[in-house]
Amino acid sequence: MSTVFQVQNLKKSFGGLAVTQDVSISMAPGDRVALIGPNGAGKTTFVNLVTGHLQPDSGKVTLGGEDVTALGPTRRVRRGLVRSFQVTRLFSDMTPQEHIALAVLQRTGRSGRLLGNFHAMPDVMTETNELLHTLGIDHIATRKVSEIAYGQQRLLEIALALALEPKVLLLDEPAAGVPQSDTPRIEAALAGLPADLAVLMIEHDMDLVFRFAKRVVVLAAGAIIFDGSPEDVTKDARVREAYLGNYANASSAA
Amino acid sequence: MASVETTTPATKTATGPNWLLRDLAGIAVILIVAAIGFLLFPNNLALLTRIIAIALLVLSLDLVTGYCGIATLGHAALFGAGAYASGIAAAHYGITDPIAMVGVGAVGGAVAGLLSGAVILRGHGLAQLVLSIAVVHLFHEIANKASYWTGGSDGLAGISPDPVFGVFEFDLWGHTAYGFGMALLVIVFVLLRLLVRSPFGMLCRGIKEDPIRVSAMGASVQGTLLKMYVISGAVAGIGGALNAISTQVVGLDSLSFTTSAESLVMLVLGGTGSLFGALIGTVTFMWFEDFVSAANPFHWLTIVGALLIAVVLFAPKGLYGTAVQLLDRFRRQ
Amino acid sequence: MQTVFSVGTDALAYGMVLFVISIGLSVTMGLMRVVNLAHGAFAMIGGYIASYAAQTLGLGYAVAILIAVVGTILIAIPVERFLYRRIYGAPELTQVLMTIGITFCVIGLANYVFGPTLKTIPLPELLRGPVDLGFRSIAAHKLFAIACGVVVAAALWFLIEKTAFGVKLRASVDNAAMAASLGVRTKIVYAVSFAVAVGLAAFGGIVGAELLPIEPYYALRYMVTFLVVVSVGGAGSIPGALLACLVLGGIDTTGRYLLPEYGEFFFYLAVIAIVCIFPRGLLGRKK
Amino acid sequence: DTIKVGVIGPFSGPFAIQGKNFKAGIDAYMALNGSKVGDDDIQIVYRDVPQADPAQSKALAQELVVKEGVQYLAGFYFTPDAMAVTPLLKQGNVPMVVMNAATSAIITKSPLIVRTSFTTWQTSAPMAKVAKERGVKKVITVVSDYGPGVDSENAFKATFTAEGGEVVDSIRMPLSTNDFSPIMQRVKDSGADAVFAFLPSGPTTLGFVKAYNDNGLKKAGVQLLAPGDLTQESDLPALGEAAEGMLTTFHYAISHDSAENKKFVEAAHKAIGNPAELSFPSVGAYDGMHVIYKMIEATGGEQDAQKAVDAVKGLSWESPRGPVSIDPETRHMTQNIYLREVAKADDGTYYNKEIATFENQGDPGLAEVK
Amino acid sequence: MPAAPLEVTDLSAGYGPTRVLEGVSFSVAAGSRLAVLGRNGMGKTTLFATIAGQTRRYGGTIRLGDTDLGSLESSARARSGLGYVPQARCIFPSLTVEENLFVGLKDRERPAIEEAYDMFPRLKERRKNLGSQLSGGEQQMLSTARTILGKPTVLLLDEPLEGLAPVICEELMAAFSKLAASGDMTILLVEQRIQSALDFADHVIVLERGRIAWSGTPAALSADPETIEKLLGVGGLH
Ligand SMILES: Nc1ncnc2c1ncn2[C@@H]1O[C@H](COP(=O)(O)OP(=O)(O)OP(=O)(O)O)[C@@H](O)[C@H]1O
Ligand SMILES: Nc1ncnc2c1ncn2[C@@H]1O[C@H](COP(=O)(O)OP(=O)(O)OP(=O)(O)O)[C@@H](O)[C@H]1O
Ligand SMILES: [Mg+2]
Ligand SMILES: [Mg+2]
Repeated sequence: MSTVFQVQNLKKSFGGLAVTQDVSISMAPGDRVALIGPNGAGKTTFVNLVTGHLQPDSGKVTLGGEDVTALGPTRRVRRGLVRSFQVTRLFSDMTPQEHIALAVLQRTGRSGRLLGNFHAMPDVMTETNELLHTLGIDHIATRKVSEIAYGQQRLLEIALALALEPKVLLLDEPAAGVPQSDTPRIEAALAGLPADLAVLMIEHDMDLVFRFAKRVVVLAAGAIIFDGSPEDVTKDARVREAYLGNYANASSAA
Repeated sequence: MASVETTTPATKTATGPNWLLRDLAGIAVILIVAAIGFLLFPNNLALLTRIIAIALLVLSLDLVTGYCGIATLGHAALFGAGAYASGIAAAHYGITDPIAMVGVGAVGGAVAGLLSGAVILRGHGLAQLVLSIAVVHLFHEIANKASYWTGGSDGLAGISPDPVFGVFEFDLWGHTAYGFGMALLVIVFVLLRLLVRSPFGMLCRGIKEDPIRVSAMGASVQGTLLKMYVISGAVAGIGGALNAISTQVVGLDSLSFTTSAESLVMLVLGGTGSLFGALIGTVTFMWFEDFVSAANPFHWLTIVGALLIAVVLFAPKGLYGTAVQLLDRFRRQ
Repeated sequence: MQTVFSVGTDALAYGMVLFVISIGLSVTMGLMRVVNLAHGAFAMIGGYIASYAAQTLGLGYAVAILIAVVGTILIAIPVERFLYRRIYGAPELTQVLMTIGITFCVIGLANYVFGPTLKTIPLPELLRGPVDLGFRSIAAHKLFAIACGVVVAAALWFLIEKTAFGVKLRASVDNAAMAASLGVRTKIVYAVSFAVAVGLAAFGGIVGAELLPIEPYYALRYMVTFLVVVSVGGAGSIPGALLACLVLGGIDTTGRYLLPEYGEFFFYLAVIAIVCIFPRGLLGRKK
Repeated sequence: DTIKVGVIGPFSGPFAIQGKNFKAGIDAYMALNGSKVGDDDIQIVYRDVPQADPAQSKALAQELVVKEGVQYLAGFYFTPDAMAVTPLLKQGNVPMVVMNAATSAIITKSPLIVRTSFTTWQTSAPMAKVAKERGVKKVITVVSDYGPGVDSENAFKATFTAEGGEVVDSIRMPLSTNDFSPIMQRVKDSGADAVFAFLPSGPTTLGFVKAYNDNGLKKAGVQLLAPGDLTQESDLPALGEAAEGMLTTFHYAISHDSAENKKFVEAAHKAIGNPAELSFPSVGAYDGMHVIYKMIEATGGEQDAQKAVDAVKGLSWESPRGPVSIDPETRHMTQNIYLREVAKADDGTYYNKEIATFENQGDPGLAEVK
Repeated sequence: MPAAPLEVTDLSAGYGPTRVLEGVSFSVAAGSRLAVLGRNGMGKTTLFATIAGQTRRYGGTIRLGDTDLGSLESSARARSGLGYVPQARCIFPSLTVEENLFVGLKDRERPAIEEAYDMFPRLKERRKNLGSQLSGGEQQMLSTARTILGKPTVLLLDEPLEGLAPVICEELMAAFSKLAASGDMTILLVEQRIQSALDFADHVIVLERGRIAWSGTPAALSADPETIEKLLGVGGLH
């Protein structure tokens, strides 16, 4: 199995607190991995470390065979490692359309242009509108982001990540704040992703996790305590105790 | 702060002609105001020309402050660099063609933009503000020390620009200077309109709101900002050159903290994040200052202070920003 | 060696004077997040009142200080109520505009009321004249300023870090709406903090008047200095401001001693260097 | 007819007091001599340039000439502001009467300039002679690092060395210096017998003189010598006893004992409101008005700049500061320079007491420019 | 202090020119539990924020027991017994965990903070950390604990389970039930996980474009898949 993304022996501590202890994960193209674990287990920190927003104490991150540990976050994004944020980070004064267009322009190397306007670039407009449509937020495409509801912002956050056409996509609680009625939209968007894209998703909504993931990794207190199939995870006693609680009973019964 | 004009309904549905129309209308307004100024105050063109020069400075400040969110109290460094560059070119090297002088000013400003940008962009928030102050003071000190080149605190004199196109002399009445300045302003304004709507302009606005998000999109925040700083420097430099050409002297004040702070006040007064706001702020502030300081040269500062307070109380988004907001609300109802 | 001590003493004294004058700004700017360019204006008002009380009314130094601090706070209350309250939480630049406007008004009024001459606050006999330190002599009022600096720093640090009021203030600044929803009377908290800041400004204006004399343009003349000191220290951090004052005072003083011609260069290069190494100021609060 | 005189000066901002003195001098002159010359009413139009800002100064001068139609330009506290306007004079056919700006070179920029104030060279050079006479051998100079400061340093140095004295060190300090202790430390370490200082009048002089005392220099007997800018009368109440005994050379002291001056001071006090605010720029303005009145008389109210200037070349009269004349060659004022000492008056206030006179001094600085 | 009843009549509210809520009326008896449901952007958060005094009220009244909240500032509302846990968490980022909790104490003594640590032991471990350094879930815990410490008589919870691990969710819902059962608190809950909300509440209202579109008991809603489909957009409950 080829790996597109590999993390080896990643370590990080804040002061005395070891938040990430010797974590290693590798992903192949087309992987669908869910990263779960109790609150404060270090999931977001893990994402911050591999994307370069935080500097690890030690360890190595390789992307498509290239060691990217020394690169800054921007370079990693350009090499196809894209993330979404757990708490939305959007430009409150801009519209969803502008968000996506900007991402598309950036990806296609046109974001530095001093002249021209994306409205006049048919390819950008088409792609932008399609993406907004896929996530069902085209009706608010030209409202200011500060005026749209949180759930819609979450969808935009995902659309933004997708617009960058990543090779490896890290989604940090993409469905948090998205109402049940809209989770199918997210799932649909995820299902429609290119087959060779590797996706790692952090999520506390177990229904979504089990529908999405082909592999589940459980992080607890900064260390991986489980890496295996969704079927096995509910049977693991440690995971049940630390994280799943009664959910495991409910769904294994189902 | 709101980058107002980009969120009005007009751009929401804009696909091209709509904003083109708005731009043409905007330029028409500028030209009409310019003509009115010329007709109403034919004897005060020196002031109007000075307003144009400062307007260029404020526009350039708007590029970094309004569109990129960089707080700076040191922008006069770029303006002064342009002024000294063109002044020195004229006084020491005999480059006295006004258009060439503007070119030299733009280059000088851009270089100063690169230097000060490289320093200022290393800080955030207040630290950034302080870096900008430090930069303008350093520029000021250097100009003061290099008195062989700059005339030090006595000012750089001996700048006598040639007639524009070899035809239009710079006269006592200031007709030529005014026309020349107006032409520069319109050209710069059109270019900046295109710039702020370009993908690059959009990227800058994104950085202003959330640089981390922008870098997560794979764009280089520092690089983009530095680029904007250089562009801004060129614009400020053109303003400085215009000032040097029209007044034929360059003083240390053109690189001073005071000028920087005043230009920031003008920008905020008009409304950040929109080019019209920058123009309106400059014209309002300078005209008002000239008016009250002529009416009462001794205590006018109080009145200007009161104006600033009133603007914050009654037009918190600046004159232009608030006007647009009111218009918007009016339209919706 | 003698010289090193001597310059060191000057640096300490200058740094402490800077500290006393600018610490109030650290409260408004760092804790209340108001870029209060009118800080110097309040310091100046304090100076004028003290000068009036001591010079014209012939009251004692301590009484003059008290009257000036209280008087400045009284003047500041309506200003807070009607002007500052409108800019809490507003964008920085709006705050800049408003506080510059206030500064202009205060300058104009001071010029009108007191005229453009320098005002002094006569020192009591005890603080007048040089004190012999053995290796050199130093002005007694500078020693007084050093003492004031130490006391103010300690008291303020305690107030902000250790008292319930300090916690509520910091909470209100982080998120006023949420703090209110938890029952914090944010308006009162703000008003009190503002009063403290203004009182400190007035106090600093008086204690520092020997070095930065009171005149109408005071409010703008030293604005940059205050701003720089507070930001280099890290706005809102009392120890940071103290450290910054000592470091910058030291650099400034040494620079002036060794190469006075390039004094400004040293100072601002140091500022740039410090800010580049500590982008949030020496001891800036993490965000 | 109404003849307008445009006056540019710092009427607000940090130097407001100097602008106020301009106005007081002008008002005093007009109060004593009427606001009419022949049949013409004289009207003053003030324009404010708060700090040295040549571009602003030029724009305002242009406005004054073109819009207000002034026939005379006057005022100018700062050199760059005056310099910036010089190219306009010929075009606009207006003479310029400099009431303060004190750099020697200004006068060379146009033949239409007359100066009724002083130059830094003029007021600084005599101090070197004083130092020599008083047996001072080694001097350290300390000046603010800008045009006038440098002028003052050069003037003193040139004269003092010519007199055979030694300048052991020259310090130029930034204008923004607040704390002068380290400078005083340098002075102490230099081993000089006296320190010659130049700072622009205003708040910093206070800190400087206090630091001089506090650092024990006064006690050690190191003389403080300076041109009169340091002990401007409006700063004296603040300087107080700290400045007592300080020696300065200058062209004018409010205390000057003459009938002419009494008349002037009385009128000027009335004009300025608060007597404590009166100081030297007022006399420059007063004499400037005298020159302008003479010019108007000579031209009969017609606008003829060259004729006006020619008319006052060689003019001499009794000014409040003493006998003065306009040098026909340089168009600068030839005047007495006085050695003064800060002394305590009977009512407890401090004043500049004239103790010696250097008569009929020209501007030695002009030689340096040429 | 015993729980208080909350009564909202004809409430309308919004942001500037945008009206979000229109004529919303409902009442909650002292000690009972109300679930507020509705799709994305239907005004649930706005409703709570308006009750807490953070959003502009255009008209209508809000009564908490005998107090008319409408005219009070939000700090006074909090003091008369209203507790609000906002959807956006609103941690004070530059305060430590302990200081965050301290603000929530209102006038209670400092040792009471231990109650919060009992509820969320995780917070105790991170007590010296700054709010901004907490993980998402930890922030959610802190936000909830902070408000509960003030012993409100009416508690507004806006999606308190978001971002929490399943185990914690269960524990938390149990804790809420216990609080309500103790008779000390009236609880209003917005929650996306409809099932959890229905299990918890004894009354439900559903918002649709700023108006109450349905109101009744959880059992009645569960039994009415059509309404669920129409108003909540979910094809039945699992
Ligand atoms: N600050 C604001 N300015 C203008 N409109 C706003 C603002 N905040 C929210 N809105 C609008 O008000 C409506 C209701 O928003 P609200 O946040 O109350 O919805 P909600 O039901 O809580 O949704 P969610 O399930 O996403 O939390 C939305 O249509 C939104 O666009
Ligand atoms: N800058 C920091 N300084 C100190 N501690 C930190 C910092 N950032 C994170 N932590 C701590 O590290 C731990 C892991 O945080 P992280 O955000 O990675 O958790 P998480 O697994 O994403 O949890 P959640 O599911 O709640 O989002 C938390 O306990 C947090 O308090
Ligand atoms: Mg997380
Ligand atoms: Mg909500």
